[in-house]
Amino acid sequence: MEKMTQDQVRTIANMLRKRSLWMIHYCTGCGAMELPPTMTSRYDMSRLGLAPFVTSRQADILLITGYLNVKTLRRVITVYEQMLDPKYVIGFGSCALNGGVYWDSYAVIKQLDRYIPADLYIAGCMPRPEAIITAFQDLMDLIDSGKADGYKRYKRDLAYYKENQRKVLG
Amino acid sequence: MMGIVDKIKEIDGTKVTVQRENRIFVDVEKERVIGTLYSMKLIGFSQLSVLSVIDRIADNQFEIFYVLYNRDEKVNATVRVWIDRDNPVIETAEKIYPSAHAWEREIAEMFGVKVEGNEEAGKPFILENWNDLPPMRKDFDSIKYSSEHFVFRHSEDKNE
Amino acid sequence: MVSTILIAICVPLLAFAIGLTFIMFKLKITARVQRRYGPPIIQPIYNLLKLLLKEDNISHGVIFSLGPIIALAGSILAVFFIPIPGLNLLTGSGDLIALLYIMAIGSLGMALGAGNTANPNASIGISRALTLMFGYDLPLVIIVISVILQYHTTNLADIVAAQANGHWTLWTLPLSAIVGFVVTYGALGEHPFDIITAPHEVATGPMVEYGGKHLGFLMINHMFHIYIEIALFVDLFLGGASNLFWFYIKMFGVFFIMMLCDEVFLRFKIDDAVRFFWKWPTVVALISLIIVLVK
Amino acid sequence: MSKSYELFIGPNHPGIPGNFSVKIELEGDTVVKAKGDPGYLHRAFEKAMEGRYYIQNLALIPRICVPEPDINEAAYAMAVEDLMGIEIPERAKYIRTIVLELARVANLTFWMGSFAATLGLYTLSQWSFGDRDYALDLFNEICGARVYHMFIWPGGVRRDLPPGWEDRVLDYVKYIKERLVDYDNIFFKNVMFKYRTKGMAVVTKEQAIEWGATGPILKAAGVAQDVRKDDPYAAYGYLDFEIPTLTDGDSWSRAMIRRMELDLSLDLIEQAVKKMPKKGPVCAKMPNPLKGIVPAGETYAKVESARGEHGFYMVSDNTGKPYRVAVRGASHTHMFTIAEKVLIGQRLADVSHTLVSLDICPPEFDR
Amino acid sequence: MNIKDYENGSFLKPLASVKYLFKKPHTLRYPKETKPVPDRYRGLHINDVDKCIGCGNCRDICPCAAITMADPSDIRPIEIDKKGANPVRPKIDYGRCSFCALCVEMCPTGSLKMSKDLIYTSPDADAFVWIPLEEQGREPGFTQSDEITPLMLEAEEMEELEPEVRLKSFEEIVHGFTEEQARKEAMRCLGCGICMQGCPAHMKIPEYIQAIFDGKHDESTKFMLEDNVLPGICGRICTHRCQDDCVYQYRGDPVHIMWLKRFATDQLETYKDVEIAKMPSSGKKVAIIGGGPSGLSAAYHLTTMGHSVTIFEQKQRAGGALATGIPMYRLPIYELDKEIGHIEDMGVEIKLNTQVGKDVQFEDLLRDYDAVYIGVGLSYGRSINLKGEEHPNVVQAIDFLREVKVEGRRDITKHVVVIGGGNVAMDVARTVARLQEIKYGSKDTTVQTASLEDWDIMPASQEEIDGALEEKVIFNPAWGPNQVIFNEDGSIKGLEVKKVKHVFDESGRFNPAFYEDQKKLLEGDYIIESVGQMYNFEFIPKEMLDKLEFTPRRKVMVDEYGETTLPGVFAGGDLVETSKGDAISAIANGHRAAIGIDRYLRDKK
Repeated sequence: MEKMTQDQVRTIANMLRKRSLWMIHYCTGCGAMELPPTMTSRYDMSRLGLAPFVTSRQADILLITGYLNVKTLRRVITVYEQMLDPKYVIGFGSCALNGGVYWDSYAVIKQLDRYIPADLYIAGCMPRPEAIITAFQDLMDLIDSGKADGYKRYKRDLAYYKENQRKVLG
Repeated sequence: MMGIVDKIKEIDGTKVTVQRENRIFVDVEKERVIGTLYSMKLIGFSQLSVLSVIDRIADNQFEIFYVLYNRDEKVNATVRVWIDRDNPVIETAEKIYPSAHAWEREIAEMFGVKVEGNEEAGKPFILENWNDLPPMRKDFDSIKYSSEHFVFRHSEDKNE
Repeated sequence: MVSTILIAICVPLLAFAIGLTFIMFKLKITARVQRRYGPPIIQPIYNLLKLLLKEDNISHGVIFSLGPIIALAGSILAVFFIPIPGLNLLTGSGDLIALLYIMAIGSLGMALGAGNTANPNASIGISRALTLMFGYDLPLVIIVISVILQYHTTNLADIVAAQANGHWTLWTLPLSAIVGFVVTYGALGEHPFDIITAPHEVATGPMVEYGGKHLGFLMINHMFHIYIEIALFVDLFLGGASNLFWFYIKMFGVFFIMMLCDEVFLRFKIDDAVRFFWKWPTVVALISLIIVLVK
Repeated sequence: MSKSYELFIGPNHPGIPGNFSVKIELEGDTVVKAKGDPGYLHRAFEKAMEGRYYIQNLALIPRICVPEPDINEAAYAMAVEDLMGIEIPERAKYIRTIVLELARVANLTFWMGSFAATLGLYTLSQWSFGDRDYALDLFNEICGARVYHMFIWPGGVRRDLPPGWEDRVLDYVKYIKERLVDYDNIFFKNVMFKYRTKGMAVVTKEQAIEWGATGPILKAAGVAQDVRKDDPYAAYGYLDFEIPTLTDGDSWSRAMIRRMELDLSLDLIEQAVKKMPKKGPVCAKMPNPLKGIVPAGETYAKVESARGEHGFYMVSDNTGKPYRVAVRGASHTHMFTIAEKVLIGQRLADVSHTLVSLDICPPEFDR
Repeated sequence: MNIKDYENGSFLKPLASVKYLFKKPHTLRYPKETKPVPDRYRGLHINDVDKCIGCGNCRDICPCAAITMADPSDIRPIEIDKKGANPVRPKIDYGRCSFCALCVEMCPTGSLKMSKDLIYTSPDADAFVWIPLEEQGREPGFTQSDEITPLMLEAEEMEELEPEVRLKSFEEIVHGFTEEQARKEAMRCLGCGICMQGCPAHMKIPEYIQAIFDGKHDESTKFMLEDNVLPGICGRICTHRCQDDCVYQYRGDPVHIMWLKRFATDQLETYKDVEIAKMPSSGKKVAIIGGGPSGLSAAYHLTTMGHSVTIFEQKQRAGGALATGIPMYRLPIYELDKEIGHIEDMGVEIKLNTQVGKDVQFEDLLRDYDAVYIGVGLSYGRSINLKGEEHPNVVQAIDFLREVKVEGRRDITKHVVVIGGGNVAMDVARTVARLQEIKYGSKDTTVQTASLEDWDIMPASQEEIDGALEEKVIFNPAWGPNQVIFNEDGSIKGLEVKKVKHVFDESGRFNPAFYEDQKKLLEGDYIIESVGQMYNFEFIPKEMLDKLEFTPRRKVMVDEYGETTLPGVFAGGDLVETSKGDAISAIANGHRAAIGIDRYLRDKK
């Protein structure tokens, strides 16, 4: 019985969470260039309950907009750890997946999910606003079904993530 | 334009090449570079557009170039100086061109060029916790470094 | 007794509901002026519930966590001092003066909590909030005095009653009303007075370290805040209302005009804002005061 | 308050244009020291370009400056053409001009939105980002991408214009002109705008010249220097225009210069569409990209970006890949030489809008 | 605009913007509303895998190393042994792709396109790599254009002698590239190596073309000699099957690989300076019967492998058909001397005028040498048992060509009929045309050919046919020879031919059928039969010949290393070659046999 209620609470919570996603206003890479159109009047992602927020404490989604430089990675990890559970990460474009056009660069990390868990990826370089909105909707579905559990994975596999982080950040 | 070429030629120790309309190359010796830049500024080259380095690894030299712009004559002149790659030391130009300060910080970091007189050159600028060769040098292998430090996805079916 | 408890529960709920609807309208109005559709109308409820359902909370000590609660408590207390048609609870002689003091608790509570973080943005935000309060308090006090002098009472309910039959303070003391509007506007922290939270300057200022439930409390506090400020203005200058409907309409009218201004103005700098408040509103308020005295 | 304290503006801060950080030291509310901390967007472009064929770099160069990618493509293409001694077809020149000016319009509307946002006017950012989007749609039509166009390439442009595109560009110009009336009303003629920016962050004429400023900073200080006029590239030599200047060198003047440049760009687009040859080749014959070598040499190609002089210094060693490419972004000097000096004495509230008013574009100096 | 209007701020003007409260927003309510995707949109890839040839140009141009070539068979089966194609297709990693569409621009077949679809999300990071197919149902967006392409579609023009000029002598027709032309042509090569499959010898074509482009002709020649001992000759007379496979054929002109080869070797007086790796002497001896291209090839490669080799050549000149059959205007004799000289320099002993079976016995060779290679080729003309062919003015093409080239024959009659439609027939016809021009000044002379095959299936290469047509050779395609018609005085009146119904039957076998009622007379007083050649194994003793097995098509049966059913006896060249029977095939299987002999010798130890 108690389990039931917990599940119901979780379902309701997820339903609410997906309707109010606040993204942190942090442009880590060039994919952030398609965010202003998405945020503003032409595509207006607030229709979906999304809003840009300023500080890591307030935000629910971290957008890794493209490539992650090692120097930025350090800040991104801090930001990610500052965010409150539940929190979600979307990797934008090619670079977050496998280094993208900067595959041979000494400064850019190649796989986002070795350092912080990503819940969703979007193809494209850079993804256009339609794709971003689709991604947000997909993320909502994932949240609804409880599959967006990156923050749980981060807690569970903390040693793995920390080891990888230490390897690049020194 | 030819007037300004003659003026540059009057500066001691310069070798002037005219590439095309509005583009001049001025080669100088390492000892004379600051003096030349100073004289160049006096004859109207008041803007420093770029200051950077070419790694001439085959000659074991660094070519440092200063792209200057003369607003009145609308001429770009590139002052080039070759320095020893094993002991890359150059005097700062920040007293003449304040914008050289940041460019010098960059070349100090990216090529390991020592800039005498620029206090901040050599301090971390763009890179953070860098402990390898200066990355823009030709003998620094970016792909090797990447594969050592990062993991490629699906690397098994790529020949990189 | 039962009715008193009922009222004690209902009044804050009512205030909260009114504040909530205003936030809802604000999002829509903003969106429309900005040529977009904006979020669903009940978005603020989602936001609020989501914040309250956040799984973990970061605290920087007890005071940090207490801050939002103090602020919220202060606001709820203030709600009781404002006469709502049919529901007068803590009204009595001198309640206007008490209200002015209690209204400061919200800001102070936030200051208390935010001051406990190491984040400089929060401290800057707090110092801005207090400075701004200093700024608008001067004209506010002057116009409140002029209203008190006008009606010879410090009881808000009496002031409302005195304005019955269309004898609104707005008509009798137009200058004070205008200043009152500006001050209320400033107290709401909308453009050009959104100095406290200015994202591009201090990254939401006092709220910078707050997240989850704390932020949720601050949001509720903000809804109460909107209610208190506008309700006070309506009671002081627009003659209150005989029933809830008209009360709401009047409040909404005030809020609507404020929102329109919000969309088209740039942000003041804090010293400019204070200078502004101490300049024209104060002068005008003083003139109004003199008029009252002379009358 | 005499004790000073440090504050990081950025990288995770809405007041910073992009992923970049400025460390400021405050005494009370006043900045006493500012230091830029770049490198958050460092991707090693110059290194990567050395390892790729000339044509492969097409994928890299637009990413150097994200809000206005076309200037990179143009400067890069001009550098390669200069080294190879190629003259591009007439029509290609005009197409380049239109594309570059359209990109400038997009960038300036984007800039307006950011600038208004730092001053607290979010309505204009909502409007102008939305209006910029129509320009991106136009780019989408000519080259199939909204942001990274990769349209201008060595030899000319990649495709001829699609049918009816010129008319749609003219429609867009007309639309923006109508919108500008609203922009003026809400922002440029707003009393608060004047109040916030007049006399702020002044760069005088002497300072601008001494510090090596280019672009709007220099024009706002009263020097009419513009690569489009001084060293005409693309079809600018065939067009008739004047470089706008103001004298005060403050934040207001810089904003107004950009506002005037927007008018100028719209005018240039109209002129170029009118004068453009209606038919003809748009790309010169180029060698096989996998084998084609560029003769050894050094060159400096520059274009006028919305921020100032944008240049590529290219060295070729007679192979298929560039030996060295050095990128000169206008923001480099504007940030590390000018902003660091200008910020001193500013109030905290003005830091953000000063940075945007100097139009700092971090990817340009991080590269 | 007037700056004065802006000098004074206004308080009320901003409020005008409130009007938008009552206007319709311009938001595009995606996904409820969409806007059209333009035709040139660069989205996810589409690849027509049937059209694609797996050349890998997309992989080479990709700035992001996003493309790998993968076997698509488990997703979508493709035709594995398609001619001029690799059985792999591009597989794209969208964790790399930058959507620059350079791969599309560089695709030589036009199979790769970008689609209008760029909306793809997945929580699985591994789900971003796939082989693009048309079946994935994406709408095409960015495609290549024929006007603007980074590919150099047009080949360099090769200068040739004008027909009027070239008929006057046996001077070489083609001049060869100039340095600049060769460089430009070499620049066109994309280095994909699809052509290597087409080449029977699998020459390292991309490498040697790159070396030509770099101006390193000796390096280029070194690459050629690794697989082909007669590059200069092949640079002139090769059937260049590599060019048929060149990926440029789909959108433009193939690279002139053959002429590039010729250019590179022409730059070298001798190959002495070319560095060739030679293994230490093994002490083994190999006898090679026949000094034709396959024998020379086997000899050369065996020498580099450290064996000592002796060639037994029946004629007074090594080179086989190259020396005797191919007319001077196509292959000057000095080129042959240069290349054979190089082979001799490498240490190959060539015994001329030594006929096996007469001067030396085959058994002795088997005894004295560790291995024997038979490369005697098809050195005898094949007769078609034409009625009246015993007449002295009916000759075999192979004899005619030898007489002209080696013995310097210059006499010819005024009207000549050539039977056959192959390259040899073209050689004959064009040689005849020259002889007639030299002797009669082309007045009242005719040379005509009669071939079973119609234009579309004529075995001769198109260049040869074109050349012959330019030289006023009259063709009678799809007319099969019936009989020779004689005048009363016993001289030849002409050749009677009949219309061909079909050459191959339904099952694709050679089985010509004729319309017996359609006949015509090709007037001529001299008939040259050029319908094929055959071998002669008289030198092999009967008991051994019985042991030698043949394929159903009467070729010597060999294993993959060229070894016949007789142990220690290898064969190559036209004896085993079932396809066109050109020089490059002979060279290729000579090389193959050399490898086989080397293995055989090492195993024998």
